[in-house]
Formats: sequence, structure tokens, C-alpha cells
Amino acid sequence: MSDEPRGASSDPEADPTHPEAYVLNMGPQHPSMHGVLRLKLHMIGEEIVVAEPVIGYAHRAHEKMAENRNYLMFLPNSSRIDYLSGMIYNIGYCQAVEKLLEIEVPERAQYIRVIACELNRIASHLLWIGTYVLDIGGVTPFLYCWDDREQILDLLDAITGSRLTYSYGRFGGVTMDVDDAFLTGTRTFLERMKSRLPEYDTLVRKNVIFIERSRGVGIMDRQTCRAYGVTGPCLRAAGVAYDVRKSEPYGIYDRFDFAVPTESAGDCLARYDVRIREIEESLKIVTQAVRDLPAGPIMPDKPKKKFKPAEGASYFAVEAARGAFGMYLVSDGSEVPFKLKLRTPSFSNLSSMPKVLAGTMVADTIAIVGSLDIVLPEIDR
Amino acid sequence: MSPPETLVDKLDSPWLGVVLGVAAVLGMLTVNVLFLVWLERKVSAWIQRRMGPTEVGPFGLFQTLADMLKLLSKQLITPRHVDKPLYHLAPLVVFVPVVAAASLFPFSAGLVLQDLDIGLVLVFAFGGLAFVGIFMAGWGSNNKYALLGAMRSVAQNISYEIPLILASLSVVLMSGTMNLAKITALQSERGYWFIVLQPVAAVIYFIAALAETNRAPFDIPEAESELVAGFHTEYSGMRFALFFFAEYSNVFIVSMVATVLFLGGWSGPLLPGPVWFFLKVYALVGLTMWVRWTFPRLRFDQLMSFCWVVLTPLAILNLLITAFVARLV
Amino acid sequence: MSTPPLTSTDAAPAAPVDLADLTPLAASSTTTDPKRTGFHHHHVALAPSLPELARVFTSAGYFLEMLTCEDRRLITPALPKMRLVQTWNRFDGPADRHLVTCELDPGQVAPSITAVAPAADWYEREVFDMYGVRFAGHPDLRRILLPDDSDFHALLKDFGQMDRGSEEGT
Amino acid sequence: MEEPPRSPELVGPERVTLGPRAAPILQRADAVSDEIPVEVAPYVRFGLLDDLLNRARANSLWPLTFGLACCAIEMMAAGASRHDLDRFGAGVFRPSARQADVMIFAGTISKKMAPVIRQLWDQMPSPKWAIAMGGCTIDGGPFKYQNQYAIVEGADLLVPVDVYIPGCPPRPEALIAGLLKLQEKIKAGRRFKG
Repeated sequence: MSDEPRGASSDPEADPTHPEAYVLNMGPQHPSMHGVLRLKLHMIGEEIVVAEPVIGYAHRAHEKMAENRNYLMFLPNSSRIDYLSGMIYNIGYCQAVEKLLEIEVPERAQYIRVIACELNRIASHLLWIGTYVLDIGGVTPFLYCWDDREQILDLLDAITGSRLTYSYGRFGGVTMDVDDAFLTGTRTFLERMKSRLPEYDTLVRKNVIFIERSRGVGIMDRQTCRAYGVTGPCLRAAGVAYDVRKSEPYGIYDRFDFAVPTESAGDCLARYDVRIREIEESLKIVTQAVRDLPAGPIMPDKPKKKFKPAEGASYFAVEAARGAFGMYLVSDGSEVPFKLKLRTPSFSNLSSMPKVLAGTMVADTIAIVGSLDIVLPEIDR
Repeated sequence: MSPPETLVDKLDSPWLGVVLGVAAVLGMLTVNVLFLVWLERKVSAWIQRRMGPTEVGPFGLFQTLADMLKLLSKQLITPRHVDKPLYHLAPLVVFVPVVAAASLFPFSAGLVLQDLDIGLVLVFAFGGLAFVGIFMAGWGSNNKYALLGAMRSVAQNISYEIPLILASLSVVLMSGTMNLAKITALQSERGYWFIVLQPVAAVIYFIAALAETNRAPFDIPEAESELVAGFHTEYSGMRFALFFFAEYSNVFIVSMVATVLFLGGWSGPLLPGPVWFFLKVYALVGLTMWVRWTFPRLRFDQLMSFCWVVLTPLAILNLLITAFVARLV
Repeated sequence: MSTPPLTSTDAAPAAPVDLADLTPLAASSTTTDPKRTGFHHHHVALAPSLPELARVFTSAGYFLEMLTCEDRRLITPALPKMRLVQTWNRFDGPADRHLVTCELDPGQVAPSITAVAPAADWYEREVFDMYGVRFAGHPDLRRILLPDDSDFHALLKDFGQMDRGSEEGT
Repeated sequence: MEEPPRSPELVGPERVTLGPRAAPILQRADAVSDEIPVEVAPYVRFGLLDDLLNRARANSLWPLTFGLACCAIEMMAAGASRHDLDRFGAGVFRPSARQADVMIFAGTISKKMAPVIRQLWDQMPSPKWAIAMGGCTIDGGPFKYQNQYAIVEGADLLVPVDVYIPGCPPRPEALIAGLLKLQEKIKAGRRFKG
């Protein structure tokens, strides 16, 4: 036997306030840390005393790049901030710049943008369902979700040429028009998705183990959400009907009939329910948008060539799949942004974790972090 | 009833018999594990609308053979901070009881390596020994994930052993013997399987067996999304393969026990005994796979309370009723 | 339009924050056109009043949406300034975004608002990481995105000038 | 019936007609012969066992469960139902580096992450391989700029890379193609010993 002592007493990183706790480093390489999150867990047995997220392992200097490239050159970056709902980020950045430059967007392009964004939102939520169930140990639903997600990616691939990191928006419109094949494909997908939701209900939502693992786990109430600036499905699961699409409608979202689903429990199960219902709402929006899609151009007749906004600061928020995504854009009157702050939802959502995770067990930690739907490059930027 | 002549009795030298027998069991287990892993990948692929291995051999049948050859030729890393004796010994301690337990089963009338009157007890005893190995692996690895996995494994297996054995005892009470061959023969004689009289015990046994073999939804000792790879996180190459081997063989063994206790072992019409035996075993293994690829994982405390609050009292109740009825009849 | 089933747990005030509470704390307050800028109000504050401002916002049911910094030292070389930027918004009702800016001298320590708004914890760490602005009273002011042993503050204008968006790229 | 003689550009199934600028390149390609020169031909061949092992290794490439950014999603897509890496024996994603054979760099490598990656690589048992998936792991990709402070410009600055897959992110098909390329490479007997 080796003489080396094990456990708490030998740990140099042990927390002074909990000397009996030992430190478990989860990540940056860990199957359920969604990329490169690192959780430093101080634990007693299986119970977590202090949880400290360590981020920055996917920091890619988006904001520095924005300050050194002109407005158009930052466009491809936008969808790489959060590659799971990249379309929303990409279109959102275009809308922010359009607002700054007061560019009018043709009607048809507005509708296409909504269709693309909402399809992307469904894809993102589907991926979340898969990874969340995977985090609590169920493998098969993961693959079912990916199968449905592939259908969306095919559609978006057809109009953007990319499966993940779209650069579809342009200041003033979109790059490519949608054709009949896309619209037919979208209608087919809408039908398919509607028939798939009951299947998820039987496979996942009615499963006793799933309910046991999710109900009452990781409760984030309204106060916690407000204190940490938590937005998106996590906030709506706590009973707050906050959705940027409703509170400050951008684009043409005020024309569509959709609800903001909320649940009151604020636990992982509520977050699951909210996302499932958001998929339904997005399906509704896409149905309406496809129905009302007008004919016409997809770019202004005379698109601007130089982008030089006037001096001043502006803020533009969109509802991304994970919550409110804001861009604080400061112009000094030149072609290059003076400052672009990306207010990404997961950054705030994750910052509530030290409070929520304390006192849970390891398995719950995984479930709770999974239920937030974090994307690390979006947090680290 | 005189015990049927066993394989060992037929040979002149008992030692030669034992060696040959162990070699035969080892060979059977190896082929079985290779096949089971392939089957698992195919079954999971079928459930998940994939294809599974297709490229190596017909239907990808040699895929696991390739995996094994690769693992055989991998570097064996011994991390610096491990407890070397424990670390090196653990895979063997997990592996050997599996082979020993497998040698006790009657694959058909007379086709049994060691026909012992305490066969059932020995099977469970060997099964219990494996957890010593798992704990050695977790402790010896000097890795927190491994240690957590090992602690979970020991707690879980000791707990679930109780309903497992209680459920088996119900059958023993009915048959009056712990000899695996005799239990099978008895069902064959009476013309019905014990699952007919003991459905509750069969279900308890199956659930507890899932937990004993660390299969989903009870796979918390190596819960991938929580503990990376659990107790074998630090093991590479062939040592890891031994754990893998033991895990799949354990699934096979508990299915064999269930076949003997509840499904009448080799008995069945028309087809020869071994065919029936393996058909039943594979049906049960298939069931465990189906469960694994459908359900999420339980949390540790839920797992324990399920055992102590639901399974164990139910098993005790079932045993009491069985004893009472057996006394009356 | 269908109304969502709102099951709010606390009786948060739906009324916007009382501007009369804010104006004494800010050096200047202006109302801006949200259609153009995205803010409804802009407050210029002095550093010492930041925690009190944050308290007014949080007690009015607002949340800290974002906190960042601007390096304005090169804009006015004669009077170099760092500018702290906060935006506050509310969950209920239409958006009511307040922009709070605060000019700091280079090297000046700002008061932390973490005690009032826990969301500021990570944002202040990020500002420290990227701009080197220190916050007094922050419980754990360490780098957050860059490695702990970094010797630079990445978003300062005089650090790591890249090509200024030349058409050729690199 | 005898086929008409074809122009050299059309020989072989995958060769297409190229413009005049490609002519020198083609000439050079033709000059490379398949025959092994006498002086490097081995005297004793342990071919059979070696081939068998290499074949086994090539068909059982277990990747490390390890994603860095965008490309990780496409890596997962390659493992999911439609593309199914498991067909090629590479669907067994191992969460522990000790049990993995190939490290697929899927995403941008930040400087904060680099020491971790190096440690993971050292934890993997030999023989091991690395696939650089996507622009970021080839040379920094879209995040490569003068004075870029945050990322490591290329996975090959950290570990020896066997196969590079371009794309941002590469499609799952591209990852599969890269994996097959790696299999070819392993079967050809070359491997990283370390």
C-alpha cells in the first residue's frame, strides 16, 4: 500500500470554510460539461458544498475582433458565438446594424428571416432535449432528437449552404431567396414535427425515472433569476413571461400570433416543458410565416456599400434560444465599431450556478447544468 | 434421483477435466462476450435507427474481434500515483470469479462442468467477490471519479444482493434444492416453469440483477455523464478489456441464473437442451439491452431507497408467502 | 392573440422605476428614443453613487442586463477616461431599458455592486479581466476568461492592434 | 471492341481534366512510382501479424469524448443516426482518455485550454492518432489575426496531427472521409510511436 493519504486532508485546493470537503474538478474535458466548462466542486461524499464554474476555455476574442474589423467583416463571427442558434445571432447582428444605419428591410426578407430563425430555434431546443436526457443517462432520445434536427439542418442548408454556422443575413436582407422546394420541405417538416412531439411525450416525459430525476431538481425561482439576470426558457420556467419578442418586438414579430409559455415550478422538469411548448409556438410562427410569405425582393434595391454609422451608442436585443441576447454597439463614426459588447444569455444563466448547485448531489449537478442549455463559446465569446 | 453424469466424470483424469473444462468455459465466455458486445451495438443501433457496425466482416460481426485485438496491442499505462498492487490485481479479481461462476451452469442434461449441491450459493458468492475487485480498482486508481464509482458500486451491489438472493430463495423453497441442474430437472419434470408460480420473484430478480450487473438504469458506478468512466477511469488497454469482459459476462451469468431458476433451464420441446438454454438466456440478455437503451439513469439516493423501501420488503413478503404456501401444500 | 398563463410567484411591481428616485443619484438623466438607440433612459452617474443606483433599480424589480466598460482614453487624450456601462431592464411589461454610464479616471477603483446585484459578480470580473478596472468590495476579483497568469488586459485599445479591417485581410 | 486511347488526364476514375496550369503538377504526380525501391525494401517481413493488428486498429478507432466548439456538434452529428460513425467501428466515444485511440480536435483551441489538451494527449495510450477537424485546429481558421491573443493557431502546435479536415465546421461526411483516410494511413503501416 502506498503511504500517500487520500481524501480531504491532502487536498491543497480544499476550501478553508469546508476543510472536510474534497475538491472534484469536473471538466474542462468531461462528457457532460457541454464542451469545455470546468466545475470546481467542493464535495462531502456525493453532496456538493461549494460549486464554482470556471470558464474561459473557449474564449475566442470575438469582441476584440469586432473592434478591429469593419461592420461587415464581423458578420461571419456572429453565428459562431452561439453555433446552436447561429441563425438568430446572425440575423440579430444584422438587425442591430440596420437599426444603427437605418436600413429598411424588404418584406419578403423579413418573413424569410423569421422562418429561418424559428427553424433554428426548434433545432436548438431539439438538441437540448437530446443532450439533457443524455445527461441524465438516456441515450436513445438523443438520437431521435438529432434525427429531427437533421431535417431542419437540411432545410437551412438548402438556403444558406451551411449546416451550423450560417452567414445568411446581410445588412438590408438575406443572401438567398427561398424556393418552392424549401417551402414544401418546411411544410413537410412542420407536419412531421407535430407528429413527433407526442412520441417524445411517451418516450421521455412520461418516463418515471425521467420525472424523478427532474422534478424538484435545481429550482430557480423568480428572485434568483432576477438577481442573476437569468433569461430565456430558464426564466420562463420560473413563471416569468419575459420574451424579447414580446417585450420589445423586433423585426416583424409583432405580426405573429404566438404565446410565451411559462411554468411555475422553476425546476428541470419545468424547463423541459417550457422548451417543448416553445417548439410548438415556433411551429406556429413558422406556419404563419410560410402562409403569409409575400413576393418581392430580398434585398433593398440599392444596398448600401459603405457602413459608417453616426457616433453614438445603441443596444439591440433579440430572443435567442437560450435567452435574451443583447448587442451594445458603440460607434465612433468610423467604419469600425468602437465597441461591441455581446450580452450572451448563458453567461448570466451560468453565473447563478454557485447558488443553485450548493447542496445538491453529483447526479443533480449534471442534470441542472444540462437543463440550462449552455453553449460554452457563447459564454466565453 | 441420481445426479446425471457430468462432463468431468466422463474423463479419466479429474485434473485434465478441470483444465479442459475451464478452458472450454473461458472460450465460451470469450466468444459470448464478443458476440454480446456486437449484439448490443446492433440492438442499440436498431433501437436508435442506425446501422451499427457494418464494415468489419459480414454484418460487422468481427467488429468486436477487431476491438479486442486492438485493446490487446494497446499500451498499458500505469499512472504514477496509483496503489500498484491493488491497481494491478483488480482486473483479475473482477475477472476470475466470473469464469468460476460460469463453470457451474448446466447447459443441458449432463452438460455441466461442476455439478454441486450448493451451486446457487456459489454463483452468488462469486458474484459478490467481483465487487471486491471493483472497489480495489476504484481505491487503487487514486482518482476521485474512480473512487466515487467504486463507492457507489459497493453500496449498490451489497444492497441489491439482498432482494436478489431473497427472490432466488423463493424458488429454492419450492424446489427444495440449490443444485442448479436439479432445479432445472424439477421444472422439466413438473412441466411448468417456476416463473408461473413465482412471477413477483422473477420480476424482483430481474430488476436486482440489472443493478448487480451495473446495467442501465442502474449503471451509476460507471455513469458516463457523471463519473467519466467510474471505477475503470484509469484503466487502459487489456486491463480495461478485462473489466469490460467481466461486465458482459456478468450480464450473461445473471441471465443464466434467471433461466435456470425461472425459465426451466434447458427444458423445452423439440430442440436440443443447449439450444433452448441459450435461446432463453439470449432473450433475457436482449431484454436487458432493451431496458438499457430506453431508460435514463436513476440518482444514487433514489436507487438505494428503491432497493430498501420497495424491492427488499416485497421480496421478504414474497418469500414469507412462498414458505407459507409450501408448508400447506 | 392568446395570452400566456402567467403564474408569477412574487408580486413584482409592473410599474416602471420612479425616475424621481434616480435623478438625485445621477449627474444627468436624459430620456432617449428607444426606436433609435434601444434605451429608454440614459443616466450619467458618478462612481460613488453606483451602488445606490443599483439598489434603486433592484428594489424597483429591475435586473442587471449587462455591465461592461469602454476604453475611451484615446478618444480624448487630454482627459483620458474609462467608461463603465450598465443596462437595467425589467421582466414585466414592455421593455424599459436604462443605460447607466460612469466615467472613471484610468486606475480609479469603482465600487462593486455585487452585493446589490449578484449578476454583477461575473460581469465585474470580466471588466477587470478585459480592461483592468478594479472594483472595491468585490468578493473575488480574479480573471474570468483569460488564464490567471495573463499579463495583459485584452480589450484595452492600446493592446494588440490587429489589422484595421483592411480588405486584404491577413 | 477496343476502347479508344484516352488522354492522360482522364486515366483513373477520380482524375478529371485539368487546365494547362495543372500540367506540371500532374507530371510530377505521374513520376511517383508505386514500387518500393530496393534499398528500403525490408529483408524480413512480419507482415501478417503487423497487418492484422493494423487492420484491427484501423477498424476500432475509439474517439475521445471531447468537443471544443462548433465542430463538436458536427462530430456528434457524425455519430448520430444519419451518419453513424459506428458503422466504421468508430462510434464508441470513450469519456476517459485512457481508453481512447483517437483525439478529434473539434473546435477552437484557446490558450487556456492548451495545457489541458496536452495533458489529455499524454494520458492516451499508444498507439494513438489525432484528427484536426475544422479550420481552427488547422491554423486558427476564422479566428486567426495578427496579434490574436486568445487561441492556439493549429492543433499541430500541441500534438502531432495525422489527418486535417478543412471546413468551418466540416460536414459530418467530411469527418467520415477524414476517418477513412486515417484508417488507410494506419493500414499502410505508418503510425505515430510515442
